[in-house]
Amino acid sequence: MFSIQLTAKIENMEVLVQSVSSIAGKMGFTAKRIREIELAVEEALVNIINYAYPCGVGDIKITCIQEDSPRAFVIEIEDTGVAFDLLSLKDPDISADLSERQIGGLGIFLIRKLMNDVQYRRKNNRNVLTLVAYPPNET
Amino acid sequence: MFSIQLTAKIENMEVLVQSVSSIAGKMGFTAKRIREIELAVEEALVNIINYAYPCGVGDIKITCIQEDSPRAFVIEIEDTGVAFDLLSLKDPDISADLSERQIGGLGIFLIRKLMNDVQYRRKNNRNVLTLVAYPPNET
Amino acid sequence: MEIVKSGKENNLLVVKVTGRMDAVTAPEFEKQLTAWIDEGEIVFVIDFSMLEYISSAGLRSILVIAKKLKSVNGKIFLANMEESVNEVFEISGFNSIIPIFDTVQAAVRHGIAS
Amino acid sequence: MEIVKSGKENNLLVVKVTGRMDAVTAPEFEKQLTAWIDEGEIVFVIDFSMLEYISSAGLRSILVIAKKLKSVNGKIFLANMEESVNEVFEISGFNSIIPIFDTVQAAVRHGIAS
Ligand SMILES: Nc1ncnc2c1ncn2[C@@H]1O[C@H](COP(=O)(O)OP(=O)(O)O)[C@@H](O)[C@H]1O
Ligand SMILES: Nc1ncnc2c1ncn2[C@@H]1O[C@H](COP(=O)(O)OP(=O)(O)O)[C@@H](O)[C@H]1O
Repeated sequence: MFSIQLTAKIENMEVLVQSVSSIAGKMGFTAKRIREIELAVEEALVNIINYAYPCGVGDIKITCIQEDSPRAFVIEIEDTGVAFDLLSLKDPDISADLSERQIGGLGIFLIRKLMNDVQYRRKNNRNVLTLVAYPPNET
Repeated sequence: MFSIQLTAKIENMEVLVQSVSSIAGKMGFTAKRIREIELAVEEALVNIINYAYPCGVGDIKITCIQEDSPRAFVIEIEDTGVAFDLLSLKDPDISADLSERQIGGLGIFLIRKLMNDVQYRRKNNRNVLTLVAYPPNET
Repeated sequence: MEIVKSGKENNLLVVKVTGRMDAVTAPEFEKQLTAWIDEGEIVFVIDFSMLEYISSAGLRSILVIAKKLKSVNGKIFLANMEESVNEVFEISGFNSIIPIFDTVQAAVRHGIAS
Repeated sequence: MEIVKSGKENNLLVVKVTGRMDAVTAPEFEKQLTAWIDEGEIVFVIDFSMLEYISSAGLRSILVIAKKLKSVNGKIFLANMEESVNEVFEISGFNSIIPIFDTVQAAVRHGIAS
């Protein structure tokens, strides 16, 4: 298990994302899959930075857990900002044409499409977002 | 046209709702339909009071418009709080049983079910929610 | 809103709610019912004959209480709703997760038998 | 991120974007393209051969620009994306709202003909 906590500022994003991807590297994910995990984590972090703390600053805490049976890479992203359940949002209509296509909503959509599983819970005034990726089978 | 603007506080709710329903009364809605309109407006106002101004206070502005051809009662509810498009939310799963049933999301669901039409737009830093009810045919 | 104990049959508590269950008052309902649950009451019949109005905040409180009761093997039954209140229960699908009866008597009979 | 004019054919402007289009840099893209549109450019080929990374913020800016161009009867074509960038376009359905070409040449040919 690995855990890191930093102020929710754009300057801290790279450190946070890099810490996740270095652990993903150890779990045997392909370079492509690591890029996808990075993108999903970045989208979640950007949202916390942009929306979770409208009245000031707060922290982001990331915990990475390597689970066995079934093998899973679990990333927990926590904040103490406004309650927000990303699973309550509709998917954007990706078949809409240019003039009908709505702006926004793609960050959460990418998270859901790129991760194998996404969960949300509210726990003592904290938002806990859980992103799960299944590593390739060991042979 | 009628317009009223007040601080987004629970104490002002009754005045705001009453002003809408007194106009609805003049448009020939039944008592039942007026109660439904009141409920939808109240849900929208509670959300603005609870969520739109996390860092302080702001205003709610309500404009009622009586349209002809087709006859429509149009209620515009504006705030200058955080951007929020209620149409981006999934409907709650109303067939879930007690243990699976999620808490929350019913306010917006009621608004959508009770009104004949619901629109949202963002206009110069303001959220503009438009609720439409069709009055009974005049005979 | 007013919440009063209006009767007790065996282990079943009848509670009468008067007025409005809205964003302001629903938390009181939740708090009072939670207090009674903490005192050991686990079967409730809620008499809604005098409930004039319910909003999503009222539904939310009822759901919270129903879930709490389920976790202690308790039960909640609703009775005697006005038509406008009943409409809100129907739209939100609450009529299929919480048993609703036409009269307090029917709810009590059912509550004691169950 | 770096955005440079890398060519002009007839009324078509070729723009090369290098680096990352993310929450920090995408607004620059939007601002620069908007400035060029305001100067009267309305047909763009964006050379993404050196684009390493795109996030939803990048997609958002591209959509804003594409809508802006549509409103002035302009056009935007994308060319030469890396596989990882292309994947993001596919997932989000952007490949069906904005024409994407394998090479800048193909995009330019198409842009001039259209
Ligand atoms: N952590 C958060 N806290 C509060 N609101 C959020 C959060 N993340 C996202 N949102 C809301 O969800 C919407 C959709 O987010 P997203 O899919 O990332 O797209 P975008 O940010 O481009 O609109 C945002 O516009 C915002 O209103
Ligand atoms: N005006 C608003 N501004 C920001 N967020 C809002 C607003 N209205 C609603 N929300 C968000 O949408 C969610 C669903 O609202 P609603 O359906 O009224 O149910 P509830 O308030 O019981 O959760 C809220 O929990 C809140 O996160």
